[in-house]
Amino acid sequence: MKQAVLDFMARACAMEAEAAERYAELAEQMWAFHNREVAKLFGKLARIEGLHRDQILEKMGWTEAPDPSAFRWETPEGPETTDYGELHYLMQARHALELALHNERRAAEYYERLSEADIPEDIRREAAEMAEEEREHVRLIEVWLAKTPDPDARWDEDLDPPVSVD
Amino acid sequence: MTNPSNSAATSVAIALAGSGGAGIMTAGNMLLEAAASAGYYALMTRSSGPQIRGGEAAAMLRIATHPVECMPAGFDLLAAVDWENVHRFGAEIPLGAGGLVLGDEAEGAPPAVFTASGAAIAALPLAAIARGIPGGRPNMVLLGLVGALLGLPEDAMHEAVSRTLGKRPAALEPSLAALAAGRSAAGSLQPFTPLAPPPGSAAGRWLITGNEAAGLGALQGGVRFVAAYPITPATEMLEWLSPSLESVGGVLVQAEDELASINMAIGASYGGVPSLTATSGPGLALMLESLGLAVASETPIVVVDIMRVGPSTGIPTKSEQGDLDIALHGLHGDAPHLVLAPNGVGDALATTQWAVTLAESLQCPAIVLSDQFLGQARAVIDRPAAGASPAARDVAAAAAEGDAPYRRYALTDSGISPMAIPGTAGVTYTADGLEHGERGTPSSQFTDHAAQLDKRLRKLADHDYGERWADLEGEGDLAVITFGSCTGPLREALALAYERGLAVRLVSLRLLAPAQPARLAAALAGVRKALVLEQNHSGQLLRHLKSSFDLPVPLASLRKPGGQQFNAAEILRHVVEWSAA
Amino acid sequence: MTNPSNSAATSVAIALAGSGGAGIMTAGNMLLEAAASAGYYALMTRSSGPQIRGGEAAAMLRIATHPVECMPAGFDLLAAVDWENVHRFGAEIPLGAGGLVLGDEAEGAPPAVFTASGAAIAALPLAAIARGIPGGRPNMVLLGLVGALLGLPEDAMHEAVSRTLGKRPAALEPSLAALAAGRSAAGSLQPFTPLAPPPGSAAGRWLITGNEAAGLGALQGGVRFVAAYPITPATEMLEWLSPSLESVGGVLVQAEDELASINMAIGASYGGVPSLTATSGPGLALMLESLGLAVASETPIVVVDIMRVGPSTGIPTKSEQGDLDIALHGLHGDAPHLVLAPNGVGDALATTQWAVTLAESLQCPAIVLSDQFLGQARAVIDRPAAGASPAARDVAAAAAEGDAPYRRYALTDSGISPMAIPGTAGVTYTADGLEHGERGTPSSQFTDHAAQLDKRLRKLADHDYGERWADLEGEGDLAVITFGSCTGPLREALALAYERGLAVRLVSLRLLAPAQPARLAAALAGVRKALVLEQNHSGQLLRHLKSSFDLPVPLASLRKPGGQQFNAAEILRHVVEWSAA
Amino acid sequence: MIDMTLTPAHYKSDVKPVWCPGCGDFGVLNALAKALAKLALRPEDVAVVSGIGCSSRIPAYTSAYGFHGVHGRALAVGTGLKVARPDLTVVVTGGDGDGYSIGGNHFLHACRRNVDLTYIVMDNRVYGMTKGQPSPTTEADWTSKLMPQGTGLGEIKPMAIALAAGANFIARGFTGDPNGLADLIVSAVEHPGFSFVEVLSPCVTFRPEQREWKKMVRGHALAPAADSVEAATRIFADDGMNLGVLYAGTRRPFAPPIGRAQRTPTDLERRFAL
Amino acid sequence: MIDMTLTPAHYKSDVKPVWCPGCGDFGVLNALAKALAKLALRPEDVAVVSGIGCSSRIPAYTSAYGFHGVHGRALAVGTGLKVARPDLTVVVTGGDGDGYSIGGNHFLHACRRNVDLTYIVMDNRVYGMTKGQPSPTTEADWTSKLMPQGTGLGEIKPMAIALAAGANFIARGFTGDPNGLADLIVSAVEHPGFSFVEVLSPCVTFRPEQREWKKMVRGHALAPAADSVEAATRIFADDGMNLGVLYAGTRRPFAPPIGRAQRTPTDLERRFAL
Ligand SMILES: Cc1ncc(C[n+]2csc(CCOP(=O)(O)OP(=O)(O)O)c2C)c(N)n1
Ligand SMILES: Cc1ncc(C[n+]2csc(CCOP(=O)(O)OP(=O)(O)O)c2C)c(N)n1
Ligand code: SF4
Ligand code: SF4
Ligand SMILES: [Mg+2]
Ligand SMILES: [Mg+2]
Repeated sequence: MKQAVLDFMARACAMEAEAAERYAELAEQMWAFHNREVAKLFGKLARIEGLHRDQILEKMGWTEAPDPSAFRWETPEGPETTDYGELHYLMQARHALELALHNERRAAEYYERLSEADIPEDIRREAAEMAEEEREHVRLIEVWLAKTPDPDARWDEDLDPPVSVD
Repeated sequence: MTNPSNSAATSVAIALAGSGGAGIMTAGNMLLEAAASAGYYALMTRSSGPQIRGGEAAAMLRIATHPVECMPAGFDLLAAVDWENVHRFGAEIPLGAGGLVLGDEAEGAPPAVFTASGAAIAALPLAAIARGIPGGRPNMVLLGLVGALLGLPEDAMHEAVSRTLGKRPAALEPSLAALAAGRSAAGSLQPFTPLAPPPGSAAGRWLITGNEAAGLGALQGGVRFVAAYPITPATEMLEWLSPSLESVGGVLVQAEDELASINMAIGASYGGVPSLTATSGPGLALMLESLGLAVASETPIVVVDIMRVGPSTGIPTKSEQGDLDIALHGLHGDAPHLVLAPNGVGDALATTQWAVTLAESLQCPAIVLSDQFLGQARAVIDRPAAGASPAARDVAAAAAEGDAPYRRYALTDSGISPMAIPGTAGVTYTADGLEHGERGTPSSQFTDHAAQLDKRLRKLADHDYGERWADLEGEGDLAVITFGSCTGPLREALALAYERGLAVRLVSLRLLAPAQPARLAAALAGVRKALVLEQNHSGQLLRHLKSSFDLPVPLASLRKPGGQQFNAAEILRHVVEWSAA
Repeated sequence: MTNPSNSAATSVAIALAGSGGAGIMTAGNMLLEAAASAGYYALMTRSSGPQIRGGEAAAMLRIATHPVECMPAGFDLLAAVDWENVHRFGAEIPLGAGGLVLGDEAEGAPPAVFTASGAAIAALPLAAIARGIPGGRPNMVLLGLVGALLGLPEDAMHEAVSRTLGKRPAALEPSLAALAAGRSAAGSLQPFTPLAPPPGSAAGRWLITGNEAAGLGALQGGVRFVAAYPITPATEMLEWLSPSLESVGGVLVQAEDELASINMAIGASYGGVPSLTATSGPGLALMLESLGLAVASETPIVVVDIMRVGPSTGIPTKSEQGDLDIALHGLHGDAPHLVLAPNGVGDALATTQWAVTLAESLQCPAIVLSDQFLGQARAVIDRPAAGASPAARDVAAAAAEGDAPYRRYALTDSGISPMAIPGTAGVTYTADGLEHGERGTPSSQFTDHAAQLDKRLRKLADHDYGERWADLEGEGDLAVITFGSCTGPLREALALAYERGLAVRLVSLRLLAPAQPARLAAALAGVRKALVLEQNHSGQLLRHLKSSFDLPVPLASLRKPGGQQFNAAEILRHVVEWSAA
Repeated sequence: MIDMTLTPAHYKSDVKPVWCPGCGDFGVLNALAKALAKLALRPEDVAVVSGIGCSSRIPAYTSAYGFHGVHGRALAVGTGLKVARPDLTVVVTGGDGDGYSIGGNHFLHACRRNVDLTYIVMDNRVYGMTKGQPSPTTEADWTSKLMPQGTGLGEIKPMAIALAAGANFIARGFTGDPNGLADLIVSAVEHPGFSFVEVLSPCVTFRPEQREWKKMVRGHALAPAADSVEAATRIFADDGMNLGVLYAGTRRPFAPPIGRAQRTPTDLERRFAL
Repeated sequence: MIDMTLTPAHYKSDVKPVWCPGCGDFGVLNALAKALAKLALRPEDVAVVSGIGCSSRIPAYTSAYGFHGVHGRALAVGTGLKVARPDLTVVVTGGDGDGYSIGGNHFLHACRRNVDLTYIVMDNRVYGMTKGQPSPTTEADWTSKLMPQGTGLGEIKPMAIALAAGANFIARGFTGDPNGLADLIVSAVEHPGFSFVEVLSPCVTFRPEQREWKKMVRGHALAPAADSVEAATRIFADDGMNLGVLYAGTRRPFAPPIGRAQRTPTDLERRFAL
């Protein structure tokens, strides 16, 4: 395989790994805050992204994903990575899914743009394939979303005062 | 239920619990207010997990037909919306044998730590009920349920919820509906011993925290300047004081640190305005050098220390009586000053007010030792008695040319020398932390030093502190000596002992320094032996009594570290053992 | 002269005085060095007016055939170049009845405060003699005179002057000429009781101040990092340490304030380097919060407090034992730590060294209470005994993967848990001032708090401190208990009492905390009553003994504030009275 | 010695953060781990020191050595540690309250002293841990329980103060860009002397409006000036949202020699022997 | 009320200064007395507050009210006094050690808080009172017993820090020119908000070389900038010898209302009544 393609696949793998890692981290945060529903959902998303990462690993015959922090993106982090700042301890499934949808769309767009870019054909092919997979994720999440009720109007209302742990 | 018969209880202890954001604290407050307006006495404390927000939370309430100042040894009811990490409160919410643990069906079995005592278990579909009401929340269902179990009047519950949510109609209606749904669901439960009828109406009573009471006492005492730096658990006192001071013509300055707060307060007091700062152990530690300055320069100042678990950062959210040592002896050199301690939520008012009065009239710093329990507990109490009269500083009059030069630190008989307030003509002087002669001019003469030390000691030692120095209750040839928040459970324990035929005197020291050995000896006349009760590890009160009181009776010690309040049963057990020893 | 016969004195006390710039301190130091090299023991203290520079000055010396640790009740000789403001030293330089006051003819009569005692008066034309020597100074004439009166060998005097001025030949020659002129002028005076022959040669003796001794002790103990902020009277210790540390591979950082110094020292110690800071009362007050951190995080650290008169700024240049309270009890929460006090200039070495060793092995802070007298007194002493062995911190070894996780705060039997030093693999941890579990993770559980409090107390309580905890001297059924710089005059007083047939034991506590009640009780076995001797106003040691020792004997108190050291005669008088009471 | 490659995950501990989900400090932890991995430092050769505050909880969340001291004194602890142990990499961390309010004096003097350490301040313009009081960087009109009318005081400009006090490296990062922040931290650690990294780190609980910061920051808006006058002109006119390195100076770090003994303490006794 | 004209002599007390003859602080006392006379303030309406140091002895030498507090805390005392008693004229005084070393944090925050008081620092680049240790303004190579090799640290620039921290009026005077200094003090007192006057005040005892300052200072070299960016450019390039007003800003002073009661404490009880 050409170095350029190798590089591309490494980048894709890192992107998936970073997304998976972040979801896992967010799931932990939600567990710590007893938000079971969202915690489970983030856990599930972590597994999905992990699978995607593993697929690439398998395809490439690699054993370990490259360190995501070795790569740079136009966005602050990988296009599929959830921003820490988007979280809320009272967030509901719908919020989490919307975040996931946003991520998958960004990922799909990223690959789509590559698949249309003026770059070596083999990379474009790989990118198109990835884009399709991300679109698949988008559809999947859209299905989930359709089944998920809207958060109630007062979802982020916590009448309890914050505590001081000093 | 302290009433073991099945009729009605004179005191019930309830804990509401659940994970963060479930509105447990709010429900607890509503329950407290409902009980209050229904005519009961009550007390509420809170606990929560290490998370800033959204961690597990518990509201612990005791509702009774008589004033209550502590939680009992066992809770009668633990009601939770979920069990997420609620087991962490195991030590704080011991269930009585006849207790009931109530949860949501869908949440599974309650943690073993609560049911091991043999408490009954009940479950209802709280969340499901709530889901049945658009915008309904499980905490409100639970609240309705608990209100019904306790037999609190429906309108009192209704009113409490309405008062809290009144400004948010979107939240109010579903909440009331959930409340009602909870109330009707109660029917399906085993009968629970309800509260005995309330002891009269709420009129004349107050609902207040110790931190608020201390703040109000400060204002009543004349404080019009506060400088402080936020610290748990003193922050609420400051947050209450800030707008309150403004409304009475005073001001609160948020300082950059505690070194600044104490010195700002000293500056304001030097300017003639009674001043205060509030903090907790770590902050008090930073103020000591300047407290010495207040002693030497004879500047009145009050420091309220809401004690928390130490040493160092310790456990900021838990109570301990571990700052007695530092409050008494933390200043370098010989620096006599005042140390006082409120012994109840309501007493925080009168004691803080008294501290201001004493500091002002004796021109020296006063440290008020409250603690996290007293400060953050919210209680229904009888209207507190009026405190001491407001600050009366002995002020120097303007002097004209030809008058003898003003002697700021004159060696008066009482030790108190009239203090000139800036703006007054003819009596300008420089206040000094350097040792000085009578005019304030620095002196390194042994004689001046000895004279000023004598003066500063004399003014405190010779003052007549009247009857407020301690609360003395009961009779008998045994006594328990304590201070601060140990007083509440001790009072209850000794009442129980008395019922059992064991008469023990209660001595709760409000004025800890200067020590009043003669008064205490008199209070202990006829006493065979005394037990010293306090909440710290090293027996700080015991040491104080030994070092500065020369009491004629043998002293035993009952103490434990902070993090877990004493309860009456625990004290009773020890007192009974000790009395027999 | 303690020797009342007219033959020769075994101890002579001399004060040199004069206005600023007259070179009194220099002359005093030369006299001290001459006495030292002539084979005498000696002690010198200093006093001066409030001016930063050029104020009146006095050098007070005692030269003897035996080690001396205090000034006597009366001086034998006051020699002054002028009388400008010298009367201010009246209280500090009491003249013995057989004393001599020597001045310059041209300066008129000496102040009444010195002659009221009936001392003899003599005058010589000091300034005029000096004027006769180009570049000559009255202080050198005076020095020559005094040396001659005392019978100090000419070459010893010559050598002392040469050593000081050696590098400035322009000053040396006239000084030696003036010295010689003074010496010959002595002939015209009434004979003065000279010193008895010296007790052997100077070899093996040291000339040192308490501050230098403490600094050397710190280095011997292993200290290689010091951070400090200048403050009288600790500055000289730091000034000695700065270059000395560098030469032994350590470093001294001048911090921005005391909050920084203590925390820098804590940081360095956390890094594995034994660390120290030195200060005085006001600085110690600022360090308390962080001392609590050292207790909770179990970081070894030594703080040397050179006590001065308090409270507040007090009298920076005078000695007092007023910081015992703050050293023992100034930390918030229950915070067990070490407090030690040297009881002599030389002992400052061993005690500081021991403090380092203890702090390191017990992983906690140690406060060393020296004072201005001990710190700034310059004495000829026998070579100090070797101190404790150097620091031995129990250090955690590197761990490999698979090992059990490192528990920094493991609940060991001894209470001491091996400490990982940064750089060691596999045992990283976070030191914390928050209450924590064994691994150091913050915990607000009562059980963790109680366990860690027990551990931190246990490691101090169970340690075997050996024989150093106190100096025990003498026999009899009476005892005087003291600490620090009161020990010197007490020792002398009790020797005199013994001569008079009154046997009294001396107990000088070196380890003040943790209290050693069993040891002290044993030391007092057979004692009928004890007197507590200390230099402060409120009886801080007395209170400590009462609160923490439960002694089986009645305690009386002998104390006075700082600013004026006790002398042996004064103590003797009180001891005699008390023994009879 | 250690052969395996250290990834960011190696620098995180198993202690669960108490931070609120959404808190900016997660991103700082992430960036710090990334930076340490890039620097290929062994965890045991790094010490993370802090004071008290939400942000100051960070040491225990790393796998490095940590010191969680008292409020406001982190820089002093870090200074002592680095001077005594120059072989360690010392990173001091904390909040705007810890660093600029109670710790202000140590901040001034750490800038001046120029010890070779890195100071990361998670600025959320509020005291998070004590439940929302204004800090020295809080806007004058931000209201809270303690200051119901707002402080009425101008915010301080920490970077300007750092410059005036002599800091050798001054940068601003944003927690929403952990990669960019990691790069800044790498540069800060690598730059000799005292390096100051101000991090905009939202407090979603008490300052939820700070979620908007991600739209307001300007990446790479600051370019390093080596001249303090130039840097001053720039920073005095700055609105607080420009990211990047403001200043990279060349002052010699304060690193007194330690461990180089020419004498033993016993040698020193000779000075006192007669 | 008082009719007679107040001359500078009225502002001096009968306490004899302990200062060394030649000490720069005499000139500051002189200038302060002159300034108060020009301002025609009654001595009893003025309070002079200080910390500890030679320079901090000044309050007792004036006939005004004085407060000689502890080391480093003068600005906090002065702040409390002025906020509580806005009718008084508060002048805070002290040395470079007191103000910039131990008192550095209060300096920062006093600048920021902008209470209407005047802060006069007698900068002699040394700790005079404790016998000659380096202060934060001491030159890196100045040797002393405590720092035999010098500090090796760059001096801080107090005026730059004051500017960065938000001081509203910043000036530099020289004690050798008491009249010029008196004028600066008059302007400082008259300018609303926090006014900072740095005074070059030689310590003839520990820094005799500072006697040369009189040849080095440049009178009227600074002209007031109202723009902080401009002032910053100027001060970052300053060598410390230019006299005059650097900056005169227009920030509103911090003066919370006091003494205007709308309620009594008893009214507040109602909040708790059931
Ligand atoms: C001496 C002392 N004073 C006050 C406190 C209380 N306190 C703890 S954290 C804190 C402020 C934290 O603010 P910041 O540093 O901005 O951290 P954040 O929580 O916002 O991350 C305060 C005032 C304390 N622990 N110690
Ligand atoms: C808490 C504390 N630390 C240290 C000291 C000792 N001390 C007194 S004055 C001073 C420095 C004075 O320097 P500066 O403020 O420049 O005044 P100057 O004497 O030079 O006028 C120090 C360190 C003290 N009094 N209190
Ligand atoms: S309170 Fe604010 S700063 Fe603290 S953890 Fe929560 S979001 Fe972060
Ligand atoms: S030591 Fe210096 S600052 Fe102090 S009075 Fe003397 S000349 Fe002035
Ligand atoms: Mg903050
Ligand atoms: Mg100075």
